[in-house]
Order: sequence, then C-alpha cells, then structure tokens
Amino acid sequence: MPEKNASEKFDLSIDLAGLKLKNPLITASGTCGNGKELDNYFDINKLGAFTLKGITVSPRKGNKSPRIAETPSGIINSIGLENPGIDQFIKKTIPEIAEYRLPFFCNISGYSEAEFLELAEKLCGRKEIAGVEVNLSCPNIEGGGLAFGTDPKTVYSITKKVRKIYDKLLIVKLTPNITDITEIAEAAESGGADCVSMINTISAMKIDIDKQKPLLGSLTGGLSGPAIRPAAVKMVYDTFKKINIPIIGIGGIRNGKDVIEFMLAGASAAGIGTINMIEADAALRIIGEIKDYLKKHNIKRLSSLIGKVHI
Amino acid sequence: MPEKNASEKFDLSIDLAGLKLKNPLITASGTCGNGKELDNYFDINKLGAFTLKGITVSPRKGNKSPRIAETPSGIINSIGLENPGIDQFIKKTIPEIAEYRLPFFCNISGYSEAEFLELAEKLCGRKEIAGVEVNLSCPNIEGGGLAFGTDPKTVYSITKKVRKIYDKLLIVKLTPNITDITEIAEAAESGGADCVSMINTISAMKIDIDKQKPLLGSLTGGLSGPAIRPAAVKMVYDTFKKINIPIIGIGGIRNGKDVIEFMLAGASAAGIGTINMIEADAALRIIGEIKDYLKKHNIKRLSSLIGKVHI
Amino acid sequence: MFEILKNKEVGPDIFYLVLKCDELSEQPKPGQFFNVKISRKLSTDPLLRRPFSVFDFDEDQNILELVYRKVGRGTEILSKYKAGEKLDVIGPLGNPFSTEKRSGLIHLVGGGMGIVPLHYLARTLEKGEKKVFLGAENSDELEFFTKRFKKMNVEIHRAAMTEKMEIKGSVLVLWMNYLDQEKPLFVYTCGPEKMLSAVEKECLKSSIQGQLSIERRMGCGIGVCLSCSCETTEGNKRSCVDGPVFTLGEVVLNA
Amino acid sequence: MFEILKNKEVGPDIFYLVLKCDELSEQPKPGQFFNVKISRKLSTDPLLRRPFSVFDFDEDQNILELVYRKVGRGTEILSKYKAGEKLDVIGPLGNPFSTEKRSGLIHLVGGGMGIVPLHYLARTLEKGEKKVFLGAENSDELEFFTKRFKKMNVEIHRAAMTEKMEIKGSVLVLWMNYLDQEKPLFVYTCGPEKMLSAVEKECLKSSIQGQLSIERRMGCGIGVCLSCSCETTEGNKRSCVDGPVFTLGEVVLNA
Ligand SMILES: Cc1cc2nc3c(=O)[nH]c(=O)nc-3n(C[C@H](O)[C@H](O)[C@H](O)COP(=O)(O)OP(=O)(O)OC[C@H]3O[C@@H](n4cnc5c(N)ncnc54)[C@H](O)[C@@H]3O)c2cc1C
Ligand SMILES: Cc1cc2nc3c(=O)[nH]c(=O)nc-3n(C[C@H](O)[C@H](O)[C@H](O)COP(=O)(O)OP(=O)(O)OC[C@H]3O[C@@H](n4cnc5c(N)ncnc54)[C@H](O)[C@@H]3O)c2cc1C
Ligand SMILES: Cc1cc2nc3c(=O)[nH]c(=O)nc-3n(C[C@H](O)[C@H](O)[C@H](O)COP(=O)(O)O)c2cc1C
Ligand SMILES: Cc1cc2nc3c(=O)[nH]c(=O)nc-3n(C[C@H](O)[C@H](O)[C@H](O)COP(=O)(O)O)c2cc1C
Ligand code: FES
Ligand code: FES
Repeated sequence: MPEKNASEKFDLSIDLAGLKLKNPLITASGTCGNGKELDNYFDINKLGAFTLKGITVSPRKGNKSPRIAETPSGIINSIGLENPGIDQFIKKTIPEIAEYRLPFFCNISGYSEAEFLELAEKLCGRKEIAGVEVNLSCPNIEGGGLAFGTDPKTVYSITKKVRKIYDKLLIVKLTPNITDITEIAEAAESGGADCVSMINTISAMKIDIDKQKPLLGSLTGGLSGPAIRPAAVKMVYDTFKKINIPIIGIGGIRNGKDVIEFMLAGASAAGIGTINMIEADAALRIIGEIKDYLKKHNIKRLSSLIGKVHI
Repeated sequence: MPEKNASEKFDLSIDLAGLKLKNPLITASGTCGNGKELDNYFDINKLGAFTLKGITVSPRKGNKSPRIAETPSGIINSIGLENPGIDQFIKKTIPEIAEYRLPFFCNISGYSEAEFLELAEKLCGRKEIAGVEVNLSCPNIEGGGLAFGTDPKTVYSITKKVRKIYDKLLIVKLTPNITDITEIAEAAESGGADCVSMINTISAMKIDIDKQKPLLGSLTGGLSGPAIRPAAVKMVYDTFKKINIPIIGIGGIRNGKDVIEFMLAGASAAGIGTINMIEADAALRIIGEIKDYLKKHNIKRLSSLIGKVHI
Repeated sequence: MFEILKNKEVGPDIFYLVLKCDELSEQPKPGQFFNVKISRKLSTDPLLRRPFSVFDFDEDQNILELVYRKVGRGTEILSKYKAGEKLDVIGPLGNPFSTEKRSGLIHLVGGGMGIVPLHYLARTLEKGEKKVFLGAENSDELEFFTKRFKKMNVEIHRAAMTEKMEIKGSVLVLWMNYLDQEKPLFVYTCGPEKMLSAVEKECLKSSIQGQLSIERRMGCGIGVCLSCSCETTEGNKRSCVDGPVFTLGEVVLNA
Repeated sequence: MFEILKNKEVGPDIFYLVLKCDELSEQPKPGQFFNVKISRKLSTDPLLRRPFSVFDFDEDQNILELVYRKVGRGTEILSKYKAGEKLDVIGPLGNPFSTEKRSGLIHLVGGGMGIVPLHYLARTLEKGEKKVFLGAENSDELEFFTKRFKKMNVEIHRAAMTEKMEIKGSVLVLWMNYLDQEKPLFVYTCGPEKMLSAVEKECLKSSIQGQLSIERRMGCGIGVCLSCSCETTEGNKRSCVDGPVFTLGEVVLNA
C-alpha cells in the first residue's frame, strides 16, 4: 500500500527567499551559542538553519552581572552582546561551523551605519555563512537613546547600504518596542531585505525588592520566552499584511503548536530562542510535534499554512 | 511595652495628587466589575480605591465571543467595552456604589474628543465619583487605526479640554503599544492630568490552530496578567524620571512583592486587574503581604518607597 | 484548598475527580459549577481557572464529584494530579437549574460532557418520572455515566455517533423519536450549542418549557470581567453568574 | 524524568532531595551540578531550571542526593514536591573539582549551602588526610551536614555566626586559626563570594594551591546564553561549563 506510506511523509521544507530550508526551525541569535554547545545534545544538522551569536566590530565584554532574571513565563536578559569581535569571529568561529551541513546566519550589530557596513563587508564572500541578520533592535546597548530599529528612515538606509555590499540572504531583525512595527518592516523591504525576523526582546526590568535596586547589572534588559508570544504573533500577523518578503517568526516558541500558530499568522520560518536554554534538544521535539499536527489535519506541505489565517 | 506595638503598625496610606488613599490598591478598570460583584467576596471598603468598568457615551454590546484566551502567564481579552452607556450608568450604577465608603474612579472612553468631553461633563459634580480615568489606550476598539493615546498632541489636547471641565482627580491611562511611553506621560502632565495610570493591555493575538482562525471573535485583543509585568515596571521606571505627577502602576500584579516592585520603580499606587479574576479577594492577601514586607525591612511608611530605586 | 480523593480515567480521556471539600460556604445546586486552579501555588501558568459542573455532591461527607474530559493544556495538567494533593477550587458558582417539584414527565437531554450536570440534577429530582437521553461519540464514553445513572430512578436512552446503541447517530435524533410519541412537561438540556439550539427549537415549537446550560469561555466565573457575555432577549447577560442555566428561548445561541 | 524518593526538611528551610536516576549518561563528579525544572510538564512558569550541586551519588543504585535551601519561588515550589512524583532534571553539568591523588593535608572550606558540593568531594577523596571547615548562621543549619560528614574519614570543624560552636563567628576566622598552624597542600572552597575571595587571598599569599566553586545566576547551564559569564585572567569564561569550579586566582570575584 504505497499510498498509505506516502501519506505518512510530510514536507516540512521552507523556501526562505530562495534559500531552501529542510524545516522551519532556526535558532534565534544569542540563545543557542555557536553550534557546538547544542551539538552536544543533538545533531544540529537537523535544524532548518542556525543563527549565530550577535557579533560586533570590536570585542565586547558584555554587561555587568547578574545578566538574567526570571519573570512569569519569561526571562529578562542583559547579556550586552558579549562577543570576541568580528576578526576573532572570522578566525575562530567560522572554521568551527564549517563542519556542519546547514545554513548559518550571522547576527550583526553596529553602533553606527559604518559599523554595520564594515561587518557586512567582512562577512561577504564567506561561503560558510548563508546569510546575515542585521540586528537593529537590541535594546541592551547603551548607545545613546533608542535603538536604530525604531526609525523607518534609518532602517531603510542601513538596509539599502548593507544590501549593496552583501549579496547573500539579508535578514533584518525588528524590535517590538515601537508603536507600529509594520512601518519598520516596510522600510526593510524597501531597502532590499530578503526577509525580516521578528521579534527581538521587549524592554523590561525586574527589581530586587530586598536590595531595593534593579536586579540586573545593567538595570534593564529584554524580555523573552513564552510570555511574549501573544504580542509577537500579533506583530507577525499585522506585518504579513503589509510586506511581500518572508517573515521569520520569533518569540516564546516552545512547541510545535506555537510554530504552527506563527506560520498561520504569516511566518515562513520560526526562530527558537529561550526554549533552547531550558531544553537543549527542544528542536527535535518540536519537529515531531509539527509532524503530529500535519498528520492530524492531513496536511502534506507545511508551507501551505503560511499566512492561512488571513484567508 | 507600647513601642513594640507601635512598631507593628504600618502606614500604608498614599497621597494621590491630594486624594488620600488608605492603601495603594486600586482595582483596574474592567477586571473588577462595579463593586458589588467583588463585595460578595470581601469588604471592598478595604481597597484604596475602585476603578469602575469602562464607560462610553452610547451603550455598547461589546465584541463577538470568544472574548478571552489564555496565554503563558497571561490572558488576552477583547471585551470591547461592553457597557450600558453613560446615561444608564448614571441612573443605575452610581446609586449602587453610593453605599460604599471608598473613592470610585470612572474609566471613560470616547471615539472622538467630543465624546470624552461629553463623558467628563456628565460626571462632573457627581459626589459619588472621586475621579475620572481617561482611557486613551484601549486597543480593542475598531475606531480606525491606532489608539488616541499614541499621539502626544492628541493626548495633550484631550487632557487639557477634559481638565477644563472636570475639577476632581483626573487620571490619564496610558497605552504600552508605543515606542516611547514617557512622551505621552509628559503630554498628559502638560495637559493638566493629576496623575497617570499605566499600563493598559499590550496588543496581542492567539490563533486557534485547529480551526486555523484567530481564537478571539474580534481577531486580536489585549494581553494582561503576570506576563506583562516586567514591561510595565520598565515603563513606570522610565516615566518616573520624566514627570512630577503620581503614577498608578498597573500590569500583572499578583502579590505584595509586585506592588513593592512597582512602587520602588516609581508608582504611588498599584492597580490590580487580572489577578482579581482568578482570586476575587486577592486584595486582602496583597495588603497582608505588603505589611509583611514592611515588617521584614522595618519600614514604617509605605510611601517612603516610592521611586526609591532611582536614588 | 480541597484534597483530591480520586482522580482517575473512567473513559477515553474522561476523568473522574473526587474532592473532599469541608469549607464550602453553601451546598452546590445542580447546574452550578466549580472553578479549579490548575497551576501549583506560586506558579502563574496556566493562569485562569477551569470551570467544571457538579457531577454529584454528598452533603453528609462534603464530597464533590466532577467529571472532565482532557481536551487541552489545563485538563491535561489536571489529569496528572494525584490523590492526596490539594487543589485550589472556588464555588459553587452560577445560576442553578430550577428544581421545583413538577408532576409530569421530565426529559434530560445531554450530549458529551454536557451529561455531567444532568447527573446531579437527576439525583436531585429524585421523585417523579424522568427520562435521560445521553449521546456521545461511542459507547465507551457513556459507560461511566450509564453506570451512575443506573443507580437512580430514571429511564436511560443512549445514542452514539460511531456505533449502534439505541440508535447510531446523534442523541438529538434519538430524543426526537420519543418526542414524536410523548410530550414532556419540562426539558433540561446541556451539550454542544448546536444541540442546545435544536432542542430549544423543538421545545418552543411544541410549547414545552425547559432550561439549558451553556458553556461559554470564561475569564473570572464571578461576574466581573464580561468575558462570558451572551446575548439574550433582555440584552447581554453573563453566563457565569446569570447563567450557565437559562430558560429555553432566552439566549441567542451560536447554532 | 527522575523519580523523587525523598524530599524532606532536614534543617531550617534546608531540604534533602533524593532522586532515582536510571538514565544518566555519565556518573557525576564532585563539583558538578544538576539543573532542575521546577514547573510541571506543560506549565511555563517558573521557566528556568534551578542548578543544585551534587551532595552525594550512589553509583550502584543510581541514586542522586541534593540539598537545597528554600530561598525563593523556585525552591519553595520544589519543597512541595512529594516522593513518587517525577522531576525533569538534566546533568551532570559543569567542570568538576580535580580529584587527583595528593599526598598531603587537604582543607575543605564551606559556607552555607556551599557545603553541599564539598560533601561529595570529600567522599570521593576517600583516602588521605582531610579537614573540613563548615560555617553557617547557627548549629541547626549544620546538623544534617555534620551527621553526614561524620560517616567518613574527615576531621570536622564548625563555626556559626549566632552561637558558639568551635568558635562563634565566620568559618573564615575558624579556618584561618588553623592556617596559622599548618599549611595544607590544597584547599577546596565553596560559599558566598566574599568568603571565596578571602580564602583565595590567604591561599595566594601563602602559595597554597586550590580550587573554588562559584554560584553565578544562570540561564541555560549548558553554555549557550552567556548569562553566567565571569571575568578571568584569560578573558570571560562561562561559569556553567568552564566552571563552576575554577583554580584559585583565576576568576575576578565580587568581594
Ligand atoms: C459552566 C461550565 C461548566 C463546564 N463543565 C464541564 C464539565 O463538567 N466537564 C468537562 O469536561 N468540561 C466542562 N466544561 C468545559 C471545560 O471548562 C473546558 O473543557 C476546560 O476549561 C478546557 O480547559 P483546557 O485547558 O484543557 O483547554 P484549553 O483549550 O487549553 O483551554 C484554554 C482556555 O479556554 C477555555 N476553554 C476551552 N474550552 C472551553 C469550553 N468548552 N468551555 C469553556 N471554556 C473553555 C479554558 O477554560 C481556558 O481558559 C465546562 C465549561 C463551563 C463554562
Ligand atoms: C552551580 C550552582 C550550584 C548550586 N548548588 C546549590 C545547592 O547545592 N544547594 C542550594 O541550596 N543552592 C544551590 N545553588 C543556588 C540555587 O541554584 C538557588 O538558590 C536557586 O536557584 C534559587 O531559586 P529560587 O527560585 O528559590 O530563588 P529566586 O531568587 O526566586 O530565583 C530566581 C532566579 O534567580 C536564580 N538565583 C537565585 N539565587 C541564586 C543563586 N544564589 N545562585 C544562582 N542563581 C540564583 C534562580 O536560579 C532563578 O533563575 C547553586 C547555584 C549554582 C549556580
Ligand atoms: C540570552 C539571550 C541573548 C540574545 N542575544 C541576541 C543577539 O545577540 N542578537 C539578537 O538579535 N537577538 C538576541 N536575542 C534575542 C533572541 O534572538 C530572540 O529574538 C528573543 O529572545 C525572542 O525569542 P524567544 O522568546 O524564543 O527567546 C537574545 C535573547 C536572549 C534570551
Ligand atoms: C477583561 C478586561 C477588561 C478590561 N477593561 C478595561 C476598560 O474598560 N478600560 C480600561 O482602561 N482598561 C481595561 N482593561 C485593562 C486593565 O484595566 C489593566 O490596565 C490591564 O489588564 C493590565 O493590568 P493586569 O495585568 O493587572 O490585568 C481591561 C482588562 C481586562 C483583562
Ligand atoms: S467569566 Fe467573567 S463575567 Fe463571566
Ligand atoms: S548559564 Fe547560559 S552560558 Fe552559562
């Protein structure tokens, strides 16, 4: 009975602006290390793609500790982009990831337009890297005032300039700390982004009431985890109506149902962040749960669900 | 030993722009009915103040059901301001609340500046009402685009006009769905508000993945509950630096520690919303927990904590 | 906090939960419900309580019986609780069925978990002629209910969708077969809204009085949030405190 | 999932948790820790795991012993779990103490819950001369630990802040009294960072080698998030995978 067997096969593959992923699961930057840490727990080649830790031009020590606080169904982090800087990254990290067989995205953060361009330039032509994710949204950096990603003009300009330099997949990562995220998504699209990823963390803080001081060393930080999922889904839903490039949905995903929710809202792929910190091999479970859903609803191609709630 | 007894007494009272509250707990609009429902469970006179359900000029049936969805440590509601309209409210609800001995605030929502003014006018001079809370932030209303509360100019204008008409406590309630909430708080202060309350719900949605449709009848709604507390605390913290009028901190409060957290961040009083839906007499427990904290830290006056984290 | 005496599977994904509840403020009435906190103390997830109808109540020993189906996250977590653990439960809540004495035939029509409140109702209407019509997907789902209804003075009729019991098909069809032959004095019904709507239509057509109990998604269960509003002939009402029991014809049902 | 065999209070707010863990990938080493999920399955609150050091491990029966103090929401919820329930636990994690054979006197200096890893360490260093210095607020907090250390070949010295044991005061002072008279070959220490810093200072001054274990607030415990970074002589390191055990002098401590 070949039909029966066939009906048990599901196509989880996703087309991300021309890049084919075997499934929609992409690690979210900063929550999954750089590959080998998770590879201790499962074969990371099973992921759709891997987003590396945020990288800056100069090395950064990151913020003062404590850098993490727990909140209801969420966490606040203020890592502050601890990283060895782009040159060290190219020298040490890139050779390390070369052994894996899956697309790697490089998450880049700059403190000026020039820095973004320098980062893009240095990553250009690196065959180990399948794409660059421009992080315009990190709220942790003390860089004078609001994040780059709150002004559509700036977003357009940076995207356009990076686009000129960088020829592979260009992802722009959006901040949720904004009145209308769809404007920023449109700016990224106009600037030439191949896709947007959303959302980054929500500005938040926790106070140590016994010490009567902010709990985090850097006073405030970014909220992630299941708590933020309902806000993230809404933003993906709104953005899907406005742009024609694919969306990587991120925010509080912990199981296959959450991935389906983001895809129905309009996401083409799903970033998994905080869940990996609690369950290193969550991706394997999630892939299974996605298959269970497809089976239950007799759906062959996962990608047929993208944006389906809008119909 | 009179000293010992004395040291067991704590002063929980709060000065809210001239209005003295016996303690900082204020029910958040829409989550506590209009008094008698909670009074079945405890003596509501023990509350600092009571904010009534949102009222509009015309009667409203509210949104299609389902109107509520559960999310991790939160809920999304889309009640849609179901209410009998201001005239019915004055005729029926005001006489009902007259029997209680605590300040009542009236939460008003308009669909135009004129409606806000009409509401304020009709409530003016009502001795049963101690103040008006101008809800500029409800995201549920399909009123064409964003909420009033996302534009500082509009907020300034409405506040100023309501202020002219209304002579008792004027509270302006802020929406968190904005890039910089402190701008709006400043606009309310300039317009003559006596205090601001923050935050209202965060725009959110949940999808029924089996039906492949938005779960709520009105598609999207507002997130409340513990999940949003870290974002609310951050906004109170930021706003405290910018304005000189008191802040009513609202968002995810479930216990005395959370009240202390909001006060340390800069709130003078604390709105309790979603928790009342799960535990009708939560306020009593919370008052006890606040006292426990004061005792543990040997603090006499609760109000001495307001904004203390900024020192 | 009520102590769990029993929490066991009595049918496919159907659980029987027995609670010792000594501090009840008042005795529950048929049609009322209890609102159960699913999360552990100090945990905020799942946040909302879950409403369950009274399946039975023993007033001498203060023992409350609930029956629930595992349908989602909350009921799945609930199904993992063990005897000896405690649950934070509030109730009884809601507007009960009217149980005034009626001299005449009474029909009780229940579909799926809508059968639960009809059980305690039937027990309370001890005297008097009653027929209960039970419907479900299959006979396994009805086994536990049947056993319990058999213990009392009531005539039982059963239908299942996927296998032949008295008929194969919906309880509605089964009930209507009887309605063709006899006119009950009063009908109580609980189940999916489509079924309620059909029962209501038949009754109104034949001028039979009755009550239904509806299950709207609830926030608070105590009347403060308006999550559970339903449209009625007299404007919006809250299904948690004005209902869940309403008079036939009163509520606009989602059919 | 590990089954709870015991979870009981053995001192003021101090709990002793015994787990049957058959599916361990490797045997834990002293200084390593396990990361315990506090919330029930399907609940997302509390979200993060909580790290606890190995107090003891029985390799024949795969029985893991932890000792924890109830300090916040997570440990309070954990203290409510009962024998027979299951816990989602990962580990062993982290870089262990070095347990190479040393012929000479060894000091183990532990303050508060920092005593926990030193117990398994002392058990593992079975042979050889050892002195263990234990400090706490009061003698009740040390009772359980004392009982267990007495079962092995180790000399025990105790100090409490609020009552006189060997001395009244900090374990640091007690230990330094001995340090005046003898020079250990190696020192292991775990406890509050202030204490670690003082122990380290003394050791470096007298050229005594040793290791410390630090407790930094963790996110993942597996090296992916950089929540637990600490500054070291060789740049930032992650206390969860590069630590929690470090060589004396390696880490910049918050004194
Ligand atoms: C008055 C009343 C009495 C009820 N009595 C019973 C009973 O005796 N036995 C029984 O098995 N079920 C009963 N239900 C339905 C029961 O409350 C839901 O099945 C249960 O809440 C589902 O929770 P969940 O977390 O497993 O499902 P999820 O779908 O994960 O729940 C998510 C949210 O939706 C709500 N929800 C989901 N389904 C329903 C529903 N059908 N009705 C109302 N709210 C829902 C939940 O309460 C929760 O807030 C009753 C409902 C009401 C309103
Ligand atoms: C490697 C390591 C080993 C440990 N071993 C033990 C042990 O054997 N026995 C024991 O009693 N305690 C031990 N601790 C400390 C223990 O992890 C914390 O006391 C516990 O996590 C507090 O959780 P809570 O929810 O009760 O407190 P809360 O303060 O409510 O916790 C909130 C958050 O802060 C973190 N946190 C709070 N206090 C600490 C702390 N001191 N260190 C690290 N994180 C903290 C929690 O993990 C959680 O993420 C160890 C910590 C580490 C890092
Ligand atoms: C510890 C931590 C570190 C992060 N570092 C980065 C980063 O370097 N660059 C970035 O764009 N986002 C960073 N993020 C944001 C995540 O990639 C993700 O957008 C966010 O956490 C929401 O997803 P989640 O709820 O699944 O975690 C970080 C998040 C966490 C929790
Ligand atoms: C069911 C419900 C109804 C609400 N109705 C109103 C309303 O009418 N007017 C208003 O200003 N805010 C309304 N709110 C927002 C709350 O007053 C409060 O600002 C918000 O829920 C955050 O607080 P919480 O997390 O403690 O619930 C409502 C919230 C809920 C959950
Ligand atoms: S559920 Fe809140 S009013 Fe009925
Ligand atoms: S706790 Fe995440 S890297 Fe150490």
